[in-house]
Amino acid sequence: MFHLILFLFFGAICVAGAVNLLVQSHPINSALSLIAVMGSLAVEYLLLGAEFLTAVQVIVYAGAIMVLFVITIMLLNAGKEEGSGGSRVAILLGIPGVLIATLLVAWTVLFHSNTRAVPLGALKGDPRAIAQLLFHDFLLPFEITSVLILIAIMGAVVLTSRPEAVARGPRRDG
Amino acid sequence: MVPMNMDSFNPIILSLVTFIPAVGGLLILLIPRRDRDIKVFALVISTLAFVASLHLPVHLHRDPNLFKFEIDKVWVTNPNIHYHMGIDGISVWLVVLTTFLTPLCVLISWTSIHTRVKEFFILLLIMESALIGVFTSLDLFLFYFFWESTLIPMALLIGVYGHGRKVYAAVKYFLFTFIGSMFMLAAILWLYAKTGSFDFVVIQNAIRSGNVPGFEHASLWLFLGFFIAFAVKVPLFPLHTWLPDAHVEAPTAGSVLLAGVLLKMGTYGLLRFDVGLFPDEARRNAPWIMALALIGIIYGALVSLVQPNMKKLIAYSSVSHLGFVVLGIFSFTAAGLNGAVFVMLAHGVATGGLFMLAGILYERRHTYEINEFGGLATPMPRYATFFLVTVLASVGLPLLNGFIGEFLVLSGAFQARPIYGILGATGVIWSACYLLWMYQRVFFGQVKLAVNNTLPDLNRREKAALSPIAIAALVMGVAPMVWLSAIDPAVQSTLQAALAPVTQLAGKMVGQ
Amino acid sequence: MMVPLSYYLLLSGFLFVCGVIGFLIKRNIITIFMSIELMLNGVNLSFVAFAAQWHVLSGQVFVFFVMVVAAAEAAVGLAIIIAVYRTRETLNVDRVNLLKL
Amino acid sequence: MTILSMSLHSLPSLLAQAQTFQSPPFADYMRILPELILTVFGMLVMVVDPLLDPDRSHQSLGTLALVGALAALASTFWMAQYPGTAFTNMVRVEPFSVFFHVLIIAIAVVSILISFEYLRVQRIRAGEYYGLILFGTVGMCLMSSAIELVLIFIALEISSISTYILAGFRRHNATSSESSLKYFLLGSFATAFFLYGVALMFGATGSTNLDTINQMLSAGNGHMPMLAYVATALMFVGLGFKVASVPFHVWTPDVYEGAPAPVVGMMSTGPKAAAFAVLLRVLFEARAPGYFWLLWVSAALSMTIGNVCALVQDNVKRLLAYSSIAHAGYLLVAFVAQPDLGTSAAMFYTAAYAAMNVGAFAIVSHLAAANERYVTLEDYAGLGRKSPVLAATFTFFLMSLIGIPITGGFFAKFYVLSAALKSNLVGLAIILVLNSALGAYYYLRIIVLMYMREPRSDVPVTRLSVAAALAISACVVLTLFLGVVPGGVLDYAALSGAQLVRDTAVAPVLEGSSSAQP
Amino acid sequence: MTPNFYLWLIPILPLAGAAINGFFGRRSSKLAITAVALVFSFAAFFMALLTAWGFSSAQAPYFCNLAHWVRSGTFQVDFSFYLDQLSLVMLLVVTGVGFLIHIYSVGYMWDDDGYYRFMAYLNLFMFFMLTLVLAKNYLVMFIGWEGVGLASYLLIGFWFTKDSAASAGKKAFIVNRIGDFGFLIALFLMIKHFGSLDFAKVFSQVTAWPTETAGVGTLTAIGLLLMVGAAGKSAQIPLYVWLPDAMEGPTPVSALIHAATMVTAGVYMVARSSAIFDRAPMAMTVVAIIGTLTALFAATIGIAQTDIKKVLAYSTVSQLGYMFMACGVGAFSAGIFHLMTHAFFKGLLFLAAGSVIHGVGGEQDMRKMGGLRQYMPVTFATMGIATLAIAGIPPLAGFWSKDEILWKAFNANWVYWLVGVLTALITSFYMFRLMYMTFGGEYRGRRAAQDLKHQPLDAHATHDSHGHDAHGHGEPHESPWVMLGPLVALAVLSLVGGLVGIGGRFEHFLAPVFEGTAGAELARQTAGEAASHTTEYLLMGVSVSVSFLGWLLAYVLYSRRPELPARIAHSLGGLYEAVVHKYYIDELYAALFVKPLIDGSTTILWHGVDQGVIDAAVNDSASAANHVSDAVRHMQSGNLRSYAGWVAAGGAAVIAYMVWMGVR
Repeated sequence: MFHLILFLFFGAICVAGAVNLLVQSHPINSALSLIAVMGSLAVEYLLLGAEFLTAVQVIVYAGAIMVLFVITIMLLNAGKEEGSGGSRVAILLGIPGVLIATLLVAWTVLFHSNTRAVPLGALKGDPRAIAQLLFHDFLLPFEITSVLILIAIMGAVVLTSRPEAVARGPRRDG
Repeated sequence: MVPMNMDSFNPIILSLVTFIPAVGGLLILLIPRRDRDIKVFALVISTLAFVASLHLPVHLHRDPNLFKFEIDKVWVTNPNIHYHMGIDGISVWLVVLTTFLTPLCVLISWTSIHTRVKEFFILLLIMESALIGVFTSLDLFLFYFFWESTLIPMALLIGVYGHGRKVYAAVKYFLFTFIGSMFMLAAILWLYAKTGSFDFVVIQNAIRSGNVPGFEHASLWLFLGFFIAFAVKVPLFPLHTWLPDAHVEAPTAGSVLLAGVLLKMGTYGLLRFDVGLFPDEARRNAPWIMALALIGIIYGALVSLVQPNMKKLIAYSSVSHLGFVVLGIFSFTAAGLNGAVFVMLAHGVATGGLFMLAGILYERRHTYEINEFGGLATPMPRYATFFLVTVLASVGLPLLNGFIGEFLVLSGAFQARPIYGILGATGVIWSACYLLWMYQRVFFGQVKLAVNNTLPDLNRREKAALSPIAIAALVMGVAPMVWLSAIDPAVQSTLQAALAPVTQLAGKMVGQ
Repeated sequence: MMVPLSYYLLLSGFLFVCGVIGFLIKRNIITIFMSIELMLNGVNLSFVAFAAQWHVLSGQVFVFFVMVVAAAEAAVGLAIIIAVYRTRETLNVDRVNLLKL
Repeated sequence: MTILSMSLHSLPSLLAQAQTFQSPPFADYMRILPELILTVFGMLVMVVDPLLDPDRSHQSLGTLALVGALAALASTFWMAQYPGTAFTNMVRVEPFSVFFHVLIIAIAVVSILISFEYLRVQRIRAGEYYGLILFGTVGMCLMSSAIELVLIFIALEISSISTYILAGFRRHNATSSESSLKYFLLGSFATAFFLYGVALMFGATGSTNLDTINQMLSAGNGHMPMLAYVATALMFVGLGFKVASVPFHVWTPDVYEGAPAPVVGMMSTGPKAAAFAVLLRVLFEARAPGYFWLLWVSAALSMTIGNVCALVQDNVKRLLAYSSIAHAGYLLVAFVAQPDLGTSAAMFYTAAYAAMNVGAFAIVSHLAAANERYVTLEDYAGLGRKSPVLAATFTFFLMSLIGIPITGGFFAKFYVLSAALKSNLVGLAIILVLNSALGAYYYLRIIVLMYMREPRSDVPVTRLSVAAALAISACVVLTLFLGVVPGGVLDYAALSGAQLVRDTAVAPVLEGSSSAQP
Repeated sequence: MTPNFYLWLIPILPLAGAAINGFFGRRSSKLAITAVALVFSFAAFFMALLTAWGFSSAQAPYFCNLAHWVRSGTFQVDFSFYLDQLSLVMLLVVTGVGFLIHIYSVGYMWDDDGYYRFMAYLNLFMFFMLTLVLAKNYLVMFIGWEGVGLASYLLIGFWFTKDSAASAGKKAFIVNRIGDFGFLIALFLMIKHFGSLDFAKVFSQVTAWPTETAGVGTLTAIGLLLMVGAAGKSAQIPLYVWLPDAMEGPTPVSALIHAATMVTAGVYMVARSSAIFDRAPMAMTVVAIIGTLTALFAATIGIAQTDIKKVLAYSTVSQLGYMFMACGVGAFSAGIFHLMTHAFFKGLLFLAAGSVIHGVGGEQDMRKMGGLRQYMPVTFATMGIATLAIAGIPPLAGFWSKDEILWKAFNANWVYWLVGVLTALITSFYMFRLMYMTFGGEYRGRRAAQDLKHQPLDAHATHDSHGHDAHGHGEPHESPWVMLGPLVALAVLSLVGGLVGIGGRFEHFLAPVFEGTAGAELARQTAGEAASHTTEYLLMGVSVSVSFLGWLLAYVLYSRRPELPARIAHSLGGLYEAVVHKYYIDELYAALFVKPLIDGSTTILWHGVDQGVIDAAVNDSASAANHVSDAVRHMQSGNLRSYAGWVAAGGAAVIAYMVWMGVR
């Protein structure tokens, strides 16, 4: 009962946050609601016993990534998005399609995912066990992620630095 | 007369004949851009190829097999594509026709090509190789390869060296033939998928012995697949509109090869592959195909009757003449087939000649409009004489090459279906109408335009280019046996093959 | 008292869909990017849920990897957004349509 | 299996930890040797970059990257000596993966060669550029050899992100950044789908290892869990996006048009090849269920829409983008055919397509000149007059794209067609035939322009740099090779395809083969 | 030696002459040309005489097989020649008359620029004509058949700078082609049914067939088709239109080709195929009717013509009609007999006309002549003889043959006879009219000098022959002897040529050829019973008197009361107009066939079908593809969110499909 209540409570927050993200017209609000979602998601993880993930979720996601977002928003001081003409395809094709797909997936998940019910903290994901997997079984992916990070850094550097090649050479914009 | 040791060439002669021009063409790449050398070299190469090709008919009878000078090497193991070449009495003459016309094309293009001479002759020679390959290859894949290889060079010859709406013509030509050949490719692949071989003979036997799964249902589509590709090339009636444009815009040499040889690819394909592989379908569909051929004969003639443009007129006349070939092939009579093959050759020579003559005139006046001329017989009598001979050959005057073929075709068609023979025979009248009328308008009467008074008559080079045509036209008309004696056996075997499966099919029916 | 995992899955699915819809309807590039993050979060939840379902920890490890990827994407993505903003002076995705047809 | 047992036992027992904490054996490193080399050189490039004068760094950095790529290419040979799985069933070395390694790295090599000249002309910073190419190659290579969905996902992200960045490399150009943005947003959008698919697949089978998945799915013989279907669908969305198959193709033209030409040459072949490899693995190795009509329709649509849209394009890059959609469609036809035939046909097609398309883009990027000013069809008018060799080469590639004999493109189409026909996919075969006839038209337009129009004086044609010439001639040679003697390559493809399919038949072959010796 | 060995030489010789003159004539002297032409044609004539000398009906027919020509499967045709009584007659006529006309041409064409061409063409014609008559099978015959057509094309259009001449040549060739079309079909029928074209093989099989009394059987069809061919070549209704125009050619040509030899080829062919016709009575009837009608029809046109050559042309058509009438009633030998005599006197008439034209400086309109008797007595005399002969005044050649025909016709059906007699009346009328208008009365022609410039080249040719008086053409004058010689020779032949027919000797000579045919029966019965002799003489009397009547009429109208004809013409009005305009047949054909053909081909086929439908379809489909493409590519709106929409929608579709798959 306790489990269910917690799930429902934070689930509700998630839902609210997600919906709010959509309805808010100012990006900063959306960002904040997204943070709310992540926070409550962390709790959901906890309910399932994934302690380590909870921590990471809060630190990395809500902490680092979203901060990045907020900073960017501030940097570009993005205002309220103006209501420019939407795209017909997205509205007429995308949304209905998505909704139908949602119903189908939901139906599948509910009745055909033969999932069972689990108690509070079903699967203990304590750091040690995680580390066990991470550094042995998933050693390669783990190492490879370093390349990923490297690329990300390079990308950030390249894309954000002012193109000095242009500064030097005569400017020729097509 | 030919020393025996010449026979030692037999295994490689086909490859030689096929690839001498292409190799020569590539060698031209190495020659520095001095046009004269290039021309001379091209002439030498093409003549060489012609001489080499003469080996084929001379030694043809020495080889007892159905396909002579056969060579069969593995090219690609998977899919098992063979370098399988061989000729019979039908294809040998088409090969010789090709090698015979190309040197003349070189001569005729001597001065008419000014820009990018090098590329021109390279294309011409590569073209020749591809054409020969089409006639010599016995592996469906090899055949398709050569078939497609004729596409680009000709398109370039038209599009680069042509005049007027050359681009439109080139693209039209390319698309028509390419789309057609895609269907053939599909059919070939189907056969390969089911028989695991591209070899013409193997597939033929497989089909005859009836062990090609699902052939009963597919045969019609396969037949049509090949048929469309060939019908476009021939060109058969509703698919012919690329031809006039292509001809009018093409350079002379292009037109000569196009009319002389390229169109024969279609009829040859019909004879060798469509009839050879799917005789039952061929016979089943003969009526409407012959009807199309008839429409082509009459329609082409009537349209060419009213063409104001000399080249267009000749082009439509080819539509008419090629109709005879198809008519003969699908009459399924010895006479019809013999005649069909003979018409191919005769038309190759005669119409080739006509295009050369038209080109010569174009060089002098830069127009094909018939109204621009008139009374030319006065300033250029020799030219007029050559023109007359060629016209008469094309009209089908006895003792000239046009007659034999048309006569045989028509008699064959008549034996098969009298009404077709009769309707086809009207073509005899039409051809006289449009060609003589054109001849009159161009050569007879007073010289109307002052320009034409000073037109120079044929020079030595042009005479050298035209005389072979005239001689060939005469010899083929007087002594057709030289050709027929080789053609007839091949035709007979083809005919037997085409008529045999009835019984076998019946046998299969009984078997089931 | 136990909670059926399908609830979790439903929740994750809902988040995912919200992300998709956000991508479709939001105009601000950054917000769109956020909705992608939302989608990823949804996926994460179902990973965790399935981990519990199969009682396999690796599911949780995947979530970890996803987070790393998300971080990388965030870095690059925001860099790109900044680059775009430099050239176009706008964050409205509808205005970013030089390339078309 | 390993994962399952491992994680079950690994609940807190230090003993287990003690015996499980052991560094992987030497063979495992050999099995990812190319990736290692590429990574090392990538980092080298980045380290060397700041030490050089940015004006003159192009050559040296490029050479360094080239050396790295070539070394990796060579190393695939040693990799091939160590078949088997590595790093606890993360990657598997088998002819299949070797084939794609060679292909992808070769693509990287050629792209680097092309970039030499391009970077100089476009004034692009070389360090990051080459670094990204090398790292991206790592990702693609891993995609082709990974048999673990999570690793695939990460590798996919690596290759995608690097291409996102590369696409935006012409930074002083609005279109470039826009293309980068579109690629990025849509890409991560699609990746999210893929990830969700992975999640559901994990949910359906309790594993993300392809072999295990295959085992689990085939365990409930005939009856598959519903989740597996949905998972397949979602993964297909993700991968379909990467291979630019309708209806997930929309990004392609814009991105190709905006991105730097050499990058387009690479990303229209490399990541595609990798994505196709993954798709092959997912469909044929993991035996994902019920994809037949999915691919059928997608293939038909891709061919048709790609070709139809290309008809009226007047920007060469855009035109080639649409053509790449069409070619993706041709490729998908092979997927619909019987697994063994289809796999080999698809592999051959990827190779042939890579050869001719990279070549084509090499020429495009050479002619594009500074800031890619000359990329419209009109700019190609009379090229045959201005530089015959270049025009002839381009014509050759276009002919290959059309599918004229003695070009790789012909045999590629040919194998796909025969595979389709052998699998009685007559309808699809006919659609393919009609489409390639349709496609001939717009390729021909370029040829016509080059040869049959008067040259435009205002479009300069610079001399071809050595590197670019090398790259182009390499492409020509390869295309010609595949077009004249395709036997060898196809045999290898057929072998690996057969092995791929067979392996899955009795999966998992190499149980705990981390210690398996060659 | 028997003809077997050298038979093939006879046609080849003129060919050699033609070749030599054709290739080297341009550069060699006129004398050399003349020598070559005459030598070779005379050689042919000489061989013919030799053959006739060595000919014995016992050994006839002779064969000479030169070489294989065509073979396909079982069907085979050889270059083979054949000589029997029939071909012997033709051979002599062709070579003899031909040689005479060669001589004549030397004088007539001497100063034409194309002299060598002319001679070469003449020789060429001889070659083809001889091939035609000596052929042993229908295909070789067809060579000659088409070949003479070619020769006549070349010779009619000899003065090609004259448009009328050029189109006349073309017209001749094409109309002949229409006939050949029928001929070809006939050949196909033979191949189909007899598997051969060899006379012997065909006829031997035909005789085995029953006579087709009712309906159109194979043989009837063959016969009719052959008749179509014959009608084309021999200018019978409805294909006679080319012959009058053919008069554009130089006069020797008209004499040789369009009077003496070529135009009779049709008759020869029908006679040759007597075996077939014999089994096809209906075909025979058709032949007879066509012949009769043509005879009358052409004769009536002949009345009103004022161009001297046109008159002769129509008279030729009419005389040919006679011959067909004869063949139609089975009197093949009579037809051939008339063919021979006709060759003599009509050839003569043309040559004489040529001499007249030559004499008055190229004038062809009889109204501008008259009173030439004193200027050119020889011409007058010879032409007079010819006129008497054609009019059928005994004992000249024409009388015998025409009488023979009428007699046979009467035995077949009296209607033929009646029409024949009527025709005879008209014939003698217009022939004497011609004589009176030309030679009688005063010279009405202007002095030709000033109107030389707008005279056709024919005038030039003749005028140049008198280069000595550059100022033009004074009085009408007699022709040189090189031209008069042939006139005299032919005159003699016209005088005595008919005598060979007395007592049916000619008929008996030819009998073996037509052995076993109805004609033979007819011959026997008519020759046999003495009772009918009275009727025969009666009819003979009628026809003779009719000819005299015609003469009288002409005398009255054109010598005594020259003003009458105009008045009569006026009174007749429309009818006369129609006759003058040859019943508007040419106009009718133009309106009926030529114009619709041209216009139809242009508007309907070329612009309509070819460009309007097929090309349009092609181009439209191309542009349609472009439009579709333009529509489809708007998928690429450039808007990121709509792209996402596509992806999402696609994804949704995929998911839906997969879920459905899963449920199944």
